[in-house]
Amino acid sequence: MNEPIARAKVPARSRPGAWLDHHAYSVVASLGRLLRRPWSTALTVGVMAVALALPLGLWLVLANVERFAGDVQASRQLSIFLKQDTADARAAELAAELGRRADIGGVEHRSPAQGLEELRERSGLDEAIDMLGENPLPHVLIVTPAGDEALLADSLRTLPEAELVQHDAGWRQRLDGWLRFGGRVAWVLAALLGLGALLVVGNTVRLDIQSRREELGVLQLLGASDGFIRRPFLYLGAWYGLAAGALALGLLAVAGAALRLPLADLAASYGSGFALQGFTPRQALAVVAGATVLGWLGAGAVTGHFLRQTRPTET
Amino acid sequence: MNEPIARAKVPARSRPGAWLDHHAYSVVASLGRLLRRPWSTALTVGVMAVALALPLGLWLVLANVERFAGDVQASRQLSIFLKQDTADARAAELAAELGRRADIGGVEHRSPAQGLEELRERSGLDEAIDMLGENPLPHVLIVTPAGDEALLADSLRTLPEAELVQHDAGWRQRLDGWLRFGGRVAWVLAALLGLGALLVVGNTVRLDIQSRREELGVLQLLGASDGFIRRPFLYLGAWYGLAAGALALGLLAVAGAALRLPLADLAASYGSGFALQGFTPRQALAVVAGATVLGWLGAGAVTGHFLRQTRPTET
Amino acid sequence: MPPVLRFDNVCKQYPGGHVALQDVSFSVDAGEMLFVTGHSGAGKSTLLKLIHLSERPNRGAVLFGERNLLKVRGGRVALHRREVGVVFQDHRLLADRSVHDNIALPLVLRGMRRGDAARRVRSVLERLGLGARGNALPGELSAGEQQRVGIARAVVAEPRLLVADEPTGNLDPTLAAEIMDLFASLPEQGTSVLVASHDLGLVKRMKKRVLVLDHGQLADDIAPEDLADE
Amino acid sequence: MPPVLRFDNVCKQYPGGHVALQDVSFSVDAGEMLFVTGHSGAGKSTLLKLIHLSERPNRGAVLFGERNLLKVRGGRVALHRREVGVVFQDHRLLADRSVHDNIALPLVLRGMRRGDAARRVRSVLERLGLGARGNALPGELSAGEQQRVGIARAVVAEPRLLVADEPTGNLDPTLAAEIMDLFASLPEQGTSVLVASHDLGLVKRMKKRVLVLDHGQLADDIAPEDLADE
Ligand SMILES: Nc1ncnc2c1ncn2[C@@H]1O[C@H](COP(=O)(O)OP(=O)(O)OP(=O)(O)O)[C@@H](O)[C@H]1O
Ligand SMILES: Nc1ncnc2c1ncn2[C@@H]1O[C@H](COP(=O)(O)OP(=O)(O)OP(=O)(O)O)[C@@H](O)[C@H]1O
Ligand SMILES: [Mg+2]
Ligand SMILES: [Mg+2]
Repeated sequence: MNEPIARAKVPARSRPGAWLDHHAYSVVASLGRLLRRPWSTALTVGVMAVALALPLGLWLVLANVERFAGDVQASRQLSIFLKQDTADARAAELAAELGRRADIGGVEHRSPAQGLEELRERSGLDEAIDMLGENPLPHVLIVTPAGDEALLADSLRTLPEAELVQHDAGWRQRLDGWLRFGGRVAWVLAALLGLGALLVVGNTVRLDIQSRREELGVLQLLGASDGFIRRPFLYLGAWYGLAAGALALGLLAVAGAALRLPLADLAASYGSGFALQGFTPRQALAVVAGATVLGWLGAGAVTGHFLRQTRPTET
Repeated sequence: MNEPIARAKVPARSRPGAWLDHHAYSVVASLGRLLRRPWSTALTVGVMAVALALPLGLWLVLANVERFAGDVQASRQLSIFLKQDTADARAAELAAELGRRADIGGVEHRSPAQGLEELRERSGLDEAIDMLGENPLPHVLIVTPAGDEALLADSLRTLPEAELVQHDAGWRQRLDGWLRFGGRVAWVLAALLGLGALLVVGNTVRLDIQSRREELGVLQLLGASDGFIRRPFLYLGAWYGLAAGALALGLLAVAGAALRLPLADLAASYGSGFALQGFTPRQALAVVAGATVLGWLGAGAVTGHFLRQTRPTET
Repeated sequence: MPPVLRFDNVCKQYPGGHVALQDVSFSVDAGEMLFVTGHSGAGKSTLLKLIHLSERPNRGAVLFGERNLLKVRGGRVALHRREVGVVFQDHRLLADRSVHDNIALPLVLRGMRRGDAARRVRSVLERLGLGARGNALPGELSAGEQQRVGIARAVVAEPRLLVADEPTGNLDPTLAAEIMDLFASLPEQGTSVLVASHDLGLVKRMKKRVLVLDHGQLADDIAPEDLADE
Repeated sequence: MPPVLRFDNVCKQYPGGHVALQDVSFSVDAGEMLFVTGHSGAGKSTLLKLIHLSERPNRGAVLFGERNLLKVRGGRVALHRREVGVVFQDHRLLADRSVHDNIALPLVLRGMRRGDAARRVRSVLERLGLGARGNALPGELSAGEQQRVGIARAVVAEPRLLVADEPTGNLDPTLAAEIMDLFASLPEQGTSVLVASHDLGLVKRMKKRVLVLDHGQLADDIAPEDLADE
């Protein structure tokens, strides 16, 4: 019991490599801590993932709706109703002429017979229309603009054969109403959900720290720097965030799969081949990275708060 | 230092009143514990409230949509197209006759002129219709059924003046598509959110207990029964639930206020006086009571788990 | 009168494989006070833990009166613990309750009325020289004061048996002697007392029966009258 | 050589209003070992807490070498604490790290390589009779073993000053004497030692300078040569 203790000299300050060592150690140790309590880790990650999945899912839905609306917008067309007395041949000729113009993307010619067919479908008055003696409808040219819509409309109105050039204003107003409403709902939900995600991350790390208060106090008493104490929690938060981000993507993928079928049905009833689009690999990576950073920042904020609180000697 | 300690005799077992005493004490003590840490309590309650508000909000939205759809459904009507040769007077007479039938709620007579006007609006082909030489449309009687719709339609088809009795099938199919889609979305979200609410409640109480592990261990060593140990946590969970339920109602009220205006605009564009409906007082009470019970049950489950875990002597 | 406590060939091996007690047998009569001594790690605390059911023996039997502690399970563990007062080596006070509430706990657990409990707690506090500290939190006390709170909590409910693990480790010699006098007065009220202690001076001065543990084995069982000879 | 530690009219009053130290002045020379004694609640732990900055004085100054501890704030608190080894009265071990890792902590905090640290920790463990328990968790040790782990952690990094609060409260007399011998050997390596203890027998046997606290006041400052007279 009387050999001397001393062997290697203890340095007064950390050598530079020690800092890196402790980072590496913290990465592994914090992961180990998570894996040693798999159930409680799963619970925490689950809560965070749900909180993340909801605003992300909302974002996806909005992006898809916008894309869908964009499709519809892009295919919005001008209808030229030709004068009643325009001959079938002249109508076809005019369609071909217009098709060659630079400011026109495409022209579809709908004869009175086709127009009646369409009216029948849109109004649902099939048999009533059958009772019409003769077809009262004019030729219609449906023009897809290549450039500015309003300018084109003005120029088309000068055609001698044109009786009327028309936009579908009522339809547009209604879609805008829905989009405005959807946008408002989205904002309210995003506010709630953003708040939720923030609260969950903060609360989880806070309670985690609270249950290790004593341990942190001992480290402080032994002369651990704030950085040393904070480090394992930062990595803990980052691991939580990483796992939660990945799980959130998984949840969204499952949700997407569940929605794919009814959405395809719905789109088909509009004659559209629209399909739900998920995240690109780059976006998915950004989500996971963002969640990791979020976990890191949340842990940092809460640990900082703890460190400030437990310096009773700073009066 | 040498007076005897004993005064009142210590009973071997609890007297009956002690049980009630401890309940009362637990109610007050758990509330005190919450109020002593207002920030962390606010955080926890906030997380729980958001988790509760989301499924509840979804439920409200669905209830409103269903109510709206119900309105539309109820006003779904049958159109009788009269034969082209029916005189104006006979059409009006028939409308009056039908109006007196028990299985008919009301009859609206739309003359060919009115029909053309409506067609103009619905199809957006205003000026094209102006070009029709004469009005080709028949008289239409729009019948609101009082009883079974299909039976009535069959009986109306036997009228000698009826050319055609019609339901609006395409329109219905489209609404059904939307409702099916909405229902699917709602289920996916409800599953996610229900999971979230459950995880939050469980996790919060779990971490709360974890940070008091030592205290509970001491109580066990002193001979506290499981009930005694569990009680303050049950009330703690109940208080959390109560506060979270109330806060969730508040959040929904705020969200409702934010949505009221754009929704009224939208409804107006459909010519409807539809207004968002929140919870009735009875429903609100049920929500708060449910949240309280949820908090109580969550706390009970987690405390039970802890109690099972910390009986190392049961080998 | 049957013994209050009996150990019958008790063995205790911890999960790690460490054997803490080996074939320990002894019995304690009602109203008896005795000491357990032994080097650090000899198994004193382990022996006491078997009595209040923090640990279970691997072999042998522990009897508390007529009760075989092997058969005390589930909810009856709590009932058993209420009959044994324990002074823990590491105090084990509830950090967020006042000194008064800590000491009142065993009485509350037994369902005593608050008023009665408060009166009794105050009398114990006075007796341990803590009269002025009833409203303090344990963290605001010195270590010796905390130890006395732990002692107060163990004796306040007049248990059938008091087991005290190193109850004077943080007390100065004067206070330690006073605490021992308090313990020595308990058998008059019908409480048997078992004290684990290293403080050989104190143990000898008390002139009570002494059990000596050595690496988990009962090395000696010294009667009070033989104590002077050691 | 300037004193390692100097107290100048130090007063400490706790927030509750309790005055724990009153006008305490003394100084400790480099390489000196001395004891602080006094009744329970006399202020011994408070005095030690002022040295490693767990508490701040209300009046007066504490000087560590040239350093005025009043002016050590923020991040420099941690640096100061690394120069003072502390044995806490309640051990303060990290429950979820092994004995070995607990003892290695001060070395890790100073950035020592793991291999060097491990070798040094093993040597200290041997010296304290804990060679076989390096991989155990603190909860698997007896109280005396835990106390020795706390001592090992305080001495492992060869601090300029060692403050030990009741380091033998859970140790049997033989072990206590060995620990005191260990402490007495530290000044040779340049570590000054300040030990708070109630164990008057032990204190007297060591023949070192003794500070006696009484209700927060420095009642006596006894030189080793005067100790026999007491
Ligand atoms: N939970 C445990 N797991 C493994 N070993 C243990 C455990 N508790 C105690 N031990 C070991 O059992 C032996 C006896 O421990 P015990 O606490 O009974 O000793 P003690 O006589 O009370 O010592 P001290 O005087 O230091 O308190 C010790 O060597 C200790 O390391
Ligand atoms: N945080 C605190 N708040 C209020 N009073 C305190 C606090 N810490 C200690 N005290 C009081 O200060 C006095 C001195 O305490 P201290 O811990 O210094 O005593 P001690 O000499 O170490 O006693 P012991 O030998 O019992 O450990 C005690 O009366 C104690 O009640
Ligand atoms: Mg022990
Ligand atoms: Mg002290």
